[in-house]
Amino acid sequence: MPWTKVFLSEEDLSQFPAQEGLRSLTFVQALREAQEQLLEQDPRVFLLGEGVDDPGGIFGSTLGLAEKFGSERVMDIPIAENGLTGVAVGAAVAGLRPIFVHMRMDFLPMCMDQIVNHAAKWYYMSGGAVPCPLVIRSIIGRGWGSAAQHSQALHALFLHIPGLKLALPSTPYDAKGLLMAAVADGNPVMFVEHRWIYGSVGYVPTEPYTVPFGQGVVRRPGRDVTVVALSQMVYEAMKAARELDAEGISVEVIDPRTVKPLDEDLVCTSVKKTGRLVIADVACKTGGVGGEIACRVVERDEVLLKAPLRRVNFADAPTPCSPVLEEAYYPSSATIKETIKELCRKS
Amino acid sequence: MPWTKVFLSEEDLSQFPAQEGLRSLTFVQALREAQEQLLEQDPRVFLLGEGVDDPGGIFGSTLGLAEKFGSERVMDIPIAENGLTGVAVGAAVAGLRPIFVHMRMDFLPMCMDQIVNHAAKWYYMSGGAVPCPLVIRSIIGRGWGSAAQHSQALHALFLHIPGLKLALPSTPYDAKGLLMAAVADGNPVMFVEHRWIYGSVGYVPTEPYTVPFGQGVVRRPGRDVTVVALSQMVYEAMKAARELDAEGISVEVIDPRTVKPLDEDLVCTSVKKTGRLVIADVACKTGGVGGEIACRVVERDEVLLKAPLRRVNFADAPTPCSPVLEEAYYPSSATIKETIKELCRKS
Amino acid sequence: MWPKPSGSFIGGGKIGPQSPSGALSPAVLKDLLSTMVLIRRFEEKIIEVYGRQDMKSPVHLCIGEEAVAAGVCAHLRREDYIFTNHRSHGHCLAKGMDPRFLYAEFYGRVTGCCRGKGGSMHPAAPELGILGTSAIVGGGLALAAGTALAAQRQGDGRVSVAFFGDGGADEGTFHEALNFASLKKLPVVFVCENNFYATNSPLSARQPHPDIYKRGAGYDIPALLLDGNDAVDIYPAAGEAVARARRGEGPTLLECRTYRWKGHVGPDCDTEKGCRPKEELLSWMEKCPLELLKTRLLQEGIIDPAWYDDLVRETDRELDAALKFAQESPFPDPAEVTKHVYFDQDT
Amino acid sequence: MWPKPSGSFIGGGKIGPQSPSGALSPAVLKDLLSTMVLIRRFEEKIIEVYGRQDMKSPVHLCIGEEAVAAGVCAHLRREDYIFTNHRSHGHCLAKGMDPRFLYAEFYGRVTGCCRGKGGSMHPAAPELGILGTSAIVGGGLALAAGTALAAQRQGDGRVSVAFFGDGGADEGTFHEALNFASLKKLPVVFVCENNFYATNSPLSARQPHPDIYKRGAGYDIPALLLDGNDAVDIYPAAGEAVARARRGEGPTLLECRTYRWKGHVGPDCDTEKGCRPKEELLSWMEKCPLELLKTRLLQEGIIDPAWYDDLVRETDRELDAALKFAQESPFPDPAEVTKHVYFDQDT
Ligand SMILES: Cc1ncc(C[n+]2csc(CCOP(=O)(O)OP(=O)(O)O)c2C)c(N)n1
Ligand SMILES: Cc1ncc(C[n+]2csc(CCOP(=O)(O)OP(=O)(O)O)c2C)c(N)n1
Ligand SMILES: [Mg+2]
Ligand SMILES: [Mg+2]
Repeated sequence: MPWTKVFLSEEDLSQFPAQEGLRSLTFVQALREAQEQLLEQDPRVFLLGEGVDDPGGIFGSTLGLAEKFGSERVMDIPIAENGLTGVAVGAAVAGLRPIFVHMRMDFLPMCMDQIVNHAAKWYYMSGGAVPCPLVIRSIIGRGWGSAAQHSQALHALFLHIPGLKLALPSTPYDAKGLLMAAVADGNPVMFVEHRWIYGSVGYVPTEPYTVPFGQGVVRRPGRDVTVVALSQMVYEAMKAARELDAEGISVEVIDPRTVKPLDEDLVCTSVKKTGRLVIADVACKTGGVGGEIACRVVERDEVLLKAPLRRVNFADAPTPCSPVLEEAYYPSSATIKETIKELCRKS
Repeated sequence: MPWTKVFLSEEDLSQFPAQEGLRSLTFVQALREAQEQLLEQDPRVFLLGEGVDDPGGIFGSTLGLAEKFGSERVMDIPIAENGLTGVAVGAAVAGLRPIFVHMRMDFLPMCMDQIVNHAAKWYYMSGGAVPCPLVIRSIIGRGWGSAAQHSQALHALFLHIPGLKLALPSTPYDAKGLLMAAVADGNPVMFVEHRWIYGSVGYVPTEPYTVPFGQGVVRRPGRDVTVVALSQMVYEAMKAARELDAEGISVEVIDPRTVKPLDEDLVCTSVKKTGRLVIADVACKTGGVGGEIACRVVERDEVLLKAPLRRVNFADAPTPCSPVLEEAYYPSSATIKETIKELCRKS
Repeated sequence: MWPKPSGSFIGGGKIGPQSPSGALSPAVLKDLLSTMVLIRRFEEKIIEVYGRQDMKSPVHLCIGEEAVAAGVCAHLRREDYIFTNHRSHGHCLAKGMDPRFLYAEFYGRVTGCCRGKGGSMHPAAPELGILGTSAIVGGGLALAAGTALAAQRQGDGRVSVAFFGDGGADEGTFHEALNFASLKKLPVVFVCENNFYATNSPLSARQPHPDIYKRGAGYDIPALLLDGNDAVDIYPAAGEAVARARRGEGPTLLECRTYRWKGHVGPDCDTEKGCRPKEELLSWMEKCPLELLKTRLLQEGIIDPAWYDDLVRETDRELDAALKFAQESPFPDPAEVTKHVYFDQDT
Repeated sequence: MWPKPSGSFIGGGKIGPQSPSGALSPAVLKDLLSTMVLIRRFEEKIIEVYGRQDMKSPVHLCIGEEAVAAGVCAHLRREDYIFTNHRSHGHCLAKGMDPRFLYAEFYGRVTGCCRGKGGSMHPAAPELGILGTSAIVGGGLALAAGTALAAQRQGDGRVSVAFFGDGGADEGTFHEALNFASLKKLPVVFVCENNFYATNSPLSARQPHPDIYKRGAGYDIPALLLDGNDAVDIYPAAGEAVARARRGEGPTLLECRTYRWKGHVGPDCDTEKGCRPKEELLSWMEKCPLELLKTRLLQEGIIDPAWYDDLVRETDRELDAALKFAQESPFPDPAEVTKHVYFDQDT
C-alpha cells in the first residue's frame, strides 16, 4: 500500500512504482488540504490561532485559507492562550468544531487549565450530556537555536489526562487523514506535528478521507529488533533500518500514529517476534510516552522482551541554543543505529 | 530505625517499643513544624497561597503561622495562580525562598507556564547563573465527592519536565525532612501531599533535619513480590502486605519518597530478589509515573522481571462525584492484595 | 473592609438609566420573588438534610445572593446560555432547571443531571443552555465568550451570561475574556457577584480597590455597579445588558454587590470559625434580598401575606417531592465510572 | 490602524507633569544619544553578519525602538532589576551589558552571557540586575512583580522594570501582575512598548482599542501615554515612575508608542512579504528616534557633527572588537548539554 509507505526523499518517491491516479504532496500541503476540505464541507469548522492568517501561514499549513474562507473562519487571535482555549471550548460545546493552531507546543502550558480541567473533562463531568469536539494542533521541532522556550515537545503531558486523544502523524497521508479524523472524532484531540517533516513527500488522495485512531502501521517489517518510532523519529528509524540491513540486522519499524488510543497489539505482536524493543520519541526521556508503551509490553502475561528495553530521546534537559549543544541534544538515525547494535551485541 | 517505620494506626505506634526522646506527630503537624522552623531559621523563606492565613490553615498545615510570622511571610494571595507563581519565581531568582501552597493540585494547570517554561528552565537558560529555589506544595486526595476538578493528582506531568524535582512523602518523618530538604535544595521542587494521610502518626525529631532526595526506603522487607508504593499507597501496600503474610506471601514494600530523583538501585535490587513488580500510585495509570519506574527496571541489562508488571492506579477517567462511582474509582489495599495474588498465581 | 456597597449607578460606558422599581410590572415582580423563594427554600432544604451525611457532594450555598440569579435570568430565553460556577444552585434554578435533577445529582444518583458524575459543582442541562459548569475560578468567563462566539457565527440570537465571583475577577481569564468579548462585540453579559470574599480571603487582600466594574472601561465595556441584594436594581440593568447583547452591541459587565450568609462551602455559618466578622454578616442579613422584595410588594399591594404563604407552601411541596425523588433514585452502575470518558459517535 | 501615537499626557492617576526637553541636562541628553547609537549599531552589525548563517540564534531586532530602552534605563541603578523579553538587545545594552557577552551568546559560544545555552531570547547578567529573560509573551510582568516583592521585603531600595509589548498586554498575566503590584504597592515600572504588532498580528486584531495605558485606571495604577520614539518625552516620565517606585508609592504603567523597522524576527524587512503596509513603515522611519534626538542636540548646540561622528566611530570600534571576541570564542563542551539542569549546592 503506497499509503503506508514512508519516503525518505524525492528520489525515493520517484523510485516507487507510480500507480494510476496517485498524487504526491508534502506533509504541510496535506495538512493545508485537510483543513481546506474541512472548512468547505462543514460550516461548523473554524480555525483560530496566533498568526493563522499571516503571510507565513503557520509554516505554510494555513496558507491562503484566510483569504478563501474569511477572517471569521480563519481567525487571528489575541496572545491569550488560556482564554482563547476557553473560547474554543465554549464554541465546541455549543456545537462548533474549532481547530486551535499553536505555532509551538511550548505555548500549551499557558492553556493547560482549559485543556486539562475543561476540555478533557467536559463530556465526563456532564455525564455524557455535552461532548467537546476541539482539535488542538501544535507544532514541535526547533528552528535555529530556538532554545528552551520555543522547541519543546510536551505530548507526554496529555497522554496522562483522561479524556484527551493524542495523534502524532509522520507521513503526508496520515497528516491529512488523522486531522480529518480528529475533527470528526468529537473529542478533544491533541494533534502534534513536527516541523522537520513538513517537507516530507508521499501519496495523498485528493478526496477527503480519515485514518482511524488506534491503528498503527508497520512501516518496515523486520525480524531482529522492533523500533516503535513517533513522528519525525519514524524517518530516523527508517534510515537506521536501511543502513542496518547491510550489516545483517533486520529492523521492524512501527509507527503507532496515535499514542492515545495506542495500537498495543501491533506493538506486542512485533516484540513477540523480535524480542527486542527500542522506543524512539521526539521528546525528553524521563516521564515520556515511552514509559507507557513499554508498560503495555511488559504487562502482557507472556514475556515478550528478551533483551533490555532501550529508549531514544532528547537529552533530559531544557533545549540549549548553541548549535554544538543542540547537536548533542537531539537524537538521530545514528543514535538509533548505535542503540540497536548495542542491543544486538547484548543478546 | 523508627524514622523509616510506617504506622498504620495509633495502636500500631503505641505497640512500637518507645525509645528515649522519641516524639510522635501527625503528618500535618510535621509539615506545619517544618514550615515554622524554616520561617524561624531563614528570613528568606516565606509562604504564599490562597488561604494560607485562613482559620482552616490549609487543612491545618499552616495553622497559626500567619499569626506568628505576619501576613508578609505567610501571605494570602489573589486567585491568580499563574501570575502569582511568576511572582514567586521572581522572588526566588532574586534570592528569596518562597513556598507556594496549593490546597489542591487541580489548580497547578493554571500555572504550568510559570512552572514549566520559567521555574524549571531558569537555571539552565541562564547557563547556571541564576538558580530558582521555589518549592510548590500541592495537596491531593479528594474530600466528599470533590469530582473532576478538585481531586486530581498530576505529579506525572512534572516528572517529564527537566529542571523540576518531585517529592511525595508518606510518613510524618519524611513530610518534615523532605520539605526542609526541598527548601534547602535550591531547585524548583514539586512537593505533593496526600490529604488522607495528614492524620497518620509517626516519630518526628524536634530539631530541624533533612531527608535526602533520591533515597528510597524499604518499608517492609519481603521475598515474593516488590510493591513500589507512592504517598498514601504506602499505607495501602503495608496493609495488603500484612494480610498476605498470613496467606504465606511475603511482600517487600518500597517507598521511593522522591520520584525525581528516583532511587533506581533500591527498586532494581528488590525486583532482582523478588522477580515480581507492582507499582501503586495515587493517580491515573496511563502516562503516569509508573511507566518511568518500570522502564528503569526493564532497561537494566540483567533481566529482573520474572512475571508481568502490574500497576495499581485510579481508573483512567476524570474523578466522578457519586460515592458509588468514587468507590469504583479509587484503589485500596484490597486492590493491591488481589493484584499480588493474581501475580503469584501466574508465576 | 470598604464602605458598604451602594446601588449607585456609575458605569464605564453609556447605558440607559435604570428604571425605577415602579416601572416593573406586578407579574415581573412576582416572578422575581417566586424565583428567589425557590432558590432560598431549595438550599434551606439542603441544610436540613445535609447532616445525615448522605448528600455526599460539597455544596456552596448562595443564600443571601438570590436576587442576582433571579434578576438576570428573568431576561433569558430558554435557549440562551449561562455559565455558572461552583456556587451554582441559584443560577440553575433561575434558568429553569428541575430541582429533582439537581437534588438527585447532589445525592450522586443516576437520575441526576450528570448521572451522578458531576455533583453540585458541575451541573448541566443543555436543553436550557446550561452546557455544563466549571468550578475552576474564572473558568466560565472564557467559555461564555466561546458560546457567544458560536451564537454570533450561527446568528441564532442567543445571549450568553457568565456568572462569576470577585475571586473570578482576580484571574487572568477575566482580562482575556473581556478583551476578546469587546474586540468581537460578542453577545455576552459578564455578571460579577461581588460578595467581598473568595473562600475566607477578603477582597481587600486580593485587589487594590473594591470597584471591579471600573475594570470595564479598560476594555470599552459598559460596566455597572448594582445593589446585588435588590432585584429591582438588578432587573432593569440586566434587561438592558441582555438587550444590548441581543442587538449585537457587545458585552456588558455588571458588578452586583451582595453577601453570602453561609460558609464558603457546606451548610454551616462560618462567623463562629472567625472567617468573617459577625457584625458584617448581620448587617447584610438586615438587607435580605427576599425580605426587601417581599416587603416592597406587600407595601405596594402587589401581593398579600396569603399569596406569599401559598407561594412558600407550593414551593416546599415541589421541593419535598424533588428531594424524595432524589433520595429514592438508584445509584449509577459502578461500571459507569469509566463511561463517558470519551464521546463515541456510534453510541 | 489607529491615529498615529501622540505624546499627549493622559494618565490613569496623578504623576508630576512631564519636564520640557530643555530641562534635561546636556550630559543626560548625550548619554541618551550614546545609548541609542550603541543599540542601533549593535543590531546593524548583526544584520551585516547574519547572512553568513553562523549566528545560529533567532534575533528580534529593536531598530526604531531604541528610545524606550535608553530613556527608561537611564534612571536605573546597577543593582536595579529589569526583565526584558524576546526583543532583548536594547534593554540589555541600555542596562549596561557588555556587547561581547551578548554577541558571544548569539554565536552560541561558552563565553556568552549564558554559556551559549540561552541565545538571543534569554540573556542574563545577574550582576546588572538582569536575572534572566523569558521569551514567553507576558512572562516578564509577573517576574518583575516578584523581584519587586523581594526588594520591598529586603528594603534594598531596588526598582524593577518589566519591558513588554502590546502583545504582552493581551495576556492574562498582564492583569494578574498589575493587580498584585498595585495591591502591594510594589516598586515596579511596567513599560509597554506598543509597536502595534505582535509578530504580524496588528493590535486592532487583538484589542478593542489602542490605548493600553487606559487599563491602568482599573488597577489604580498611574498610567502614561508616551511618544516611544522621543527619548525626551520618555526620560522625565520614566524618571518620575522610577522615583515613585523608589519612594514606595507603587507601580506605574508607561505605554510607549513606537514601531519596529525590521521583521518580527531576523534581519530582513517584512513589508515586502506583505506583513505590514510599506507606507506605515516609512512614516515611522521619518520619525527615527536617533535622528530626532541627534537633530535636536545639534540644533541646541549640545553636540556638533564631529562629536557624533566620534561617537559612532568609537561605538563601531568597540562593537567590532566585541564581534571579533565572540567569533573567536570557543564553543561549549558538548557535555555541557546536561549541565545546569539542576542547581547543585556543592558545585
Ligand atoms: C483556579 C482555582 N483556584 C482555586 C480554587 C478554589 N476555590 C474554589 S471557590 C474559590 C473562591 C471563589 O471566590 P469567588 O470567585 O468570589 O466566588 P464565591 O465563592 O465568593 O461565590 C476558590 C479559591 C478553584 N476552584 N479554582
Ligand atoms: C505565550 C506565548 N505565545 C506566543 C509566543 C510567540 N511569540 C513570540 S514574540 C510574539 C509577539 C509578541 O508581540 P509583542 O508582545 O507586541 O512584542 P514585539 O515582538 O512586538 O516587540 C509572539 C506571539 C510566545 N513567545 N509566547
Ligand atoms: Mg466572592
Ligand atoms: Mg508589539
